[in-house]
Amino acid sequence: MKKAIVIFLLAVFGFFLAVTFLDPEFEIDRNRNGVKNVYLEKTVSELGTANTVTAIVVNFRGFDTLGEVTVLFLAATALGSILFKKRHHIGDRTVLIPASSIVSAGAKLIFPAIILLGAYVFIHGHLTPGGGFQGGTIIATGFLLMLIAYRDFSISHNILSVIESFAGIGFVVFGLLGFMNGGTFLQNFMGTGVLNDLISGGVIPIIYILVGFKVAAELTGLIYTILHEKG
Amino acid sequence: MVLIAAALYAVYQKDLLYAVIATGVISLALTGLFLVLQAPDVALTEAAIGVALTTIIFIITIRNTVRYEDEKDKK
Amino acid sequence: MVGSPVLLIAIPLLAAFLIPLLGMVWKESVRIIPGLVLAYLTFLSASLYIEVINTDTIVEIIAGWRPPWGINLVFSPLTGFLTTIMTFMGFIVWLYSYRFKRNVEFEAAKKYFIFLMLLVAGSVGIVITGDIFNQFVFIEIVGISAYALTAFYTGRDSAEAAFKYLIMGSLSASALLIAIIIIYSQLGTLNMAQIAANIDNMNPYYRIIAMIFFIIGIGVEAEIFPLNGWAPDAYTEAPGPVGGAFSGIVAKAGIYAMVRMMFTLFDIEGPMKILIVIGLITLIVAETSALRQEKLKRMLAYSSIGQMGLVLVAFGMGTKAGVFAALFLMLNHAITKPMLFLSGSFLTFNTTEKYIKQITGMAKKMPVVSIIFVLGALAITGFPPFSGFWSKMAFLSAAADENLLFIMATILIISIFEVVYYFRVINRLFFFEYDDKISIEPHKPGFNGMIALFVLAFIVLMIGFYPSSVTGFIDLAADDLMNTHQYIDKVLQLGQTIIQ
Amino acid sequence: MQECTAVRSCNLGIKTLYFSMDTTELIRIGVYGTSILLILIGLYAVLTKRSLIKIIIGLSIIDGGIHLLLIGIGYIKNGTAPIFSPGSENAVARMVDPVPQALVLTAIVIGFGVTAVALSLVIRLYRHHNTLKIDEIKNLKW
Repeated sequence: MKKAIVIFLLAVFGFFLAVTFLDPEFEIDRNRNGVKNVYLEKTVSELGTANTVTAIVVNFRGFDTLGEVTVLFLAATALGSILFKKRHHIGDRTVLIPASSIVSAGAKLIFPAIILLGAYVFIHGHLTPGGGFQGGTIIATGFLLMLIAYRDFSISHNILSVIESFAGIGFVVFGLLGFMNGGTFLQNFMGTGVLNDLISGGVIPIIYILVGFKVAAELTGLIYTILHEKG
Repeated sequence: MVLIAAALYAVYQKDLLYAVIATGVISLALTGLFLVLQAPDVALTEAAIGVALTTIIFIITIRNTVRYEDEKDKK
Repeated sequence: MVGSPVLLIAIPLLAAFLIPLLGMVWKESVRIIPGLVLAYLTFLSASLYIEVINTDTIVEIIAGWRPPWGINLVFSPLTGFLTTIMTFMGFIVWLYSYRFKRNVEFEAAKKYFIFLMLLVAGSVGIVITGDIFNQFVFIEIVGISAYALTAFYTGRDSAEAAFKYLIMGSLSASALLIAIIIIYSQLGTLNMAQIAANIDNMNPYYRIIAMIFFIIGIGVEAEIFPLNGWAPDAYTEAPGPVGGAFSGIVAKAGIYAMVRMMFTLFDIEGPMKILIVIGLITLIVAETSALRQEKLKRMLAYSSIGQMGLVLVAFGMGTKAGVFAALFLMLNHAITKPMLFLSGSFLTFNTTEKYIKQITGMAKKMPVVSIIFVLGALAITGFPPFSGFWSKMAFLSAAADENLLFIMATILIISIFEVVYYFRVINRLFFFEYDDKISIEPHKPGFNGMIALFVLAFIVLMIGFYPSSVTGFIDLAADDLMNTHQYIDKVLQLGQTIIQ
Repeated sequence: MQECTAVRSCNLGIKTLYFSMDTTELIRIGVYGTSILLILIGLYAVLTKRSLIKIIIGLSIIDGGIHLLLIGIGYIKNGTAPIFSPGSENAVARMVDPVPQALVLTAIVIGFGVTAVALSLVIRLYRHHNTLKIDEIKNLKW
């Protein structure tokens, strides 16, 4: 009975969504005075960045990114707080079966490659697809692999939190530097350089690298916390 | 189509572990679709977060709790 | 120029990232720094507010891009008014909970203060931002801190309350995102002023759909009727001061977002009626539920929801007088309800259940706290000469101007309900003998907590006896909200004058 | 008679609509339809399932649907990725809209944070109640 009501409600809801999005008129003249054309034009001429998405994430809408990094920080902190126990002993990861030697040997081989790939992705974030988030998450998956493959592989929680603090502080400080040099928060106050050079785009690569470190540290810490949790 | 099938499977599967893996498959299919729709940045993020990390934390949670939706289904 | 609105966001975030580092070196710093930050924020927003009133609205641009393209922050008489209240209440809550878990658990205390600070920062962000996606991000910041604060105590049913809150919160965030998608796909912009300027070009059908999703999306924070199932549980299970923070800060931010959306973004006639209907339903359901509650905090939570409904009704009238009354109600509620939560939390300090009957006869043991509680109850039910009286008067006169007799009658009946359930508590508090069996061990309130309570009580009395000290500010804020065109012009003009 | 013509014209309308659809239109409807279905399936799971983990799976399915929707509105016919390379500085007109992509990046990370918090709450609930069934957990009712 309850399921029938739910299905009926969903049908109504879905009908409205479908009428909205599947309507052919939905697409008409939506590019008339959008902001995207300006973004696309200014990205090369004023920021010297090849990747428009990066430019938007870091510069045009950099404030969102700051908020988002804060969300991750909060999630990592909240996880620690929610799973907090009085007798806080670091349990070993008994929940996972020990990995076979193939996995552990393979992990050892792949781990540096994943870290390198992640670093490459976030250093070249302003030129090619990718950037801080992507690189950071790739690095976190690398650590995840090591955590699964080796039961005694451990990362110091203090080092992780130092890295994430410094990266976060760096982000805000760069924003405030922009505030002092250019008049607005997160202003791009350095020279933009030549398009497609590695060192170009002003503060964008720097901020994105900081974001990368922060995301990597936070995701690794998050997984580490939840992995050491015994039910 | 893969997406819808995987989503339905995820919802109807009683074994939570398979349901979680189906969620991972949804993410994987979304990654492919993002690439087709010319969004490489998003595809990279979705691949790392959706496929790897989310699946892993779900699996850890299931390991910590129960594996079946209905406790009676335990084999 | 004292500072800039952007510091209101940047400083708390900087401090939040800094606290884990400093906590390794000096443990007491995790308590002191949030206090300093919140005090600074209060000072900054108050001084900015005065400057805004004397000169003109500040529109802060970020990353050097003009408003339609970059994100902008708007610090106007309205947002400044709300920001000042919020940061001040944040400071009071910090003051009250300074000794929280002192010398017991360092990690827990550290996290508690980080969450509290970011809760305030996120709420301020919701209010001052001028961009809908940015608002979404801030709503998520507030949301995650609120879930974590709700689940803070490990012993009780807090995890359930938090889980319920989380499910509703993330469903509504999805709805908000769908609304943002519809708006962006139609107008190609995310900036509030530009959306407001172009909203007439949008197909009316999509406009209504987007508006419904917006209401669902924001309704959870604003505690409106079908979406407030989380609120009583969360208020009950969260640590005492946090209930005060939720009602004083988060609910205000939610109401602001809702009202900004209704008045500025979707400037059409129908929605105002919707606001009145939603508000009335919320009011009636919440106040009748409050009558039945056995637990003190739960009763306060339902009363808080009811007040939010009242505020929405006042906004829904759509006239200048209505908006004035609504803002006045918000101010009073923001001060009085945390006062009730904080003093009530002292009264029920040594119990885990927080039943009303457990505070029988406590007035003899804790006279000062009890008197402050009574003061709060009188103020919120609208007894002269306390602050609540003036706001209820403003509300009734606004309703009378519009000839909304039904609403007036409802409000008067609801007020009787309020009187009944608050007096039930007061009666137990004062006129019953202290009984060892039912009542609990009284707790000696801490020094900092008493200061916080005294400050709040002083403000309540001051507004009560000299309402003219605040009405001027509220008047300006109401003007600011009513004047949509001015808002659009100010933001977009900046876009034309500053050349990148 | 009247009714018949109405039906016929209606049929005609559908037919013209059908024939006027080219492949982009199909892609568009496919993408939107898939995402709407994903949202609905997720919502169904959230509303009816009794297992907490299933509810969270539903939430993440909804998230996926919304991300797809957001990318879908940015797509234009024969678009290219919004990345410039030397010699193609004039390709602006053919690029897909980068703004939704940036928004999706943000939304994905936020969604992951929320999922992690939700799962940790589940672990704690399990620790207290030793079950994940929603009926057996007191006062967690809709």
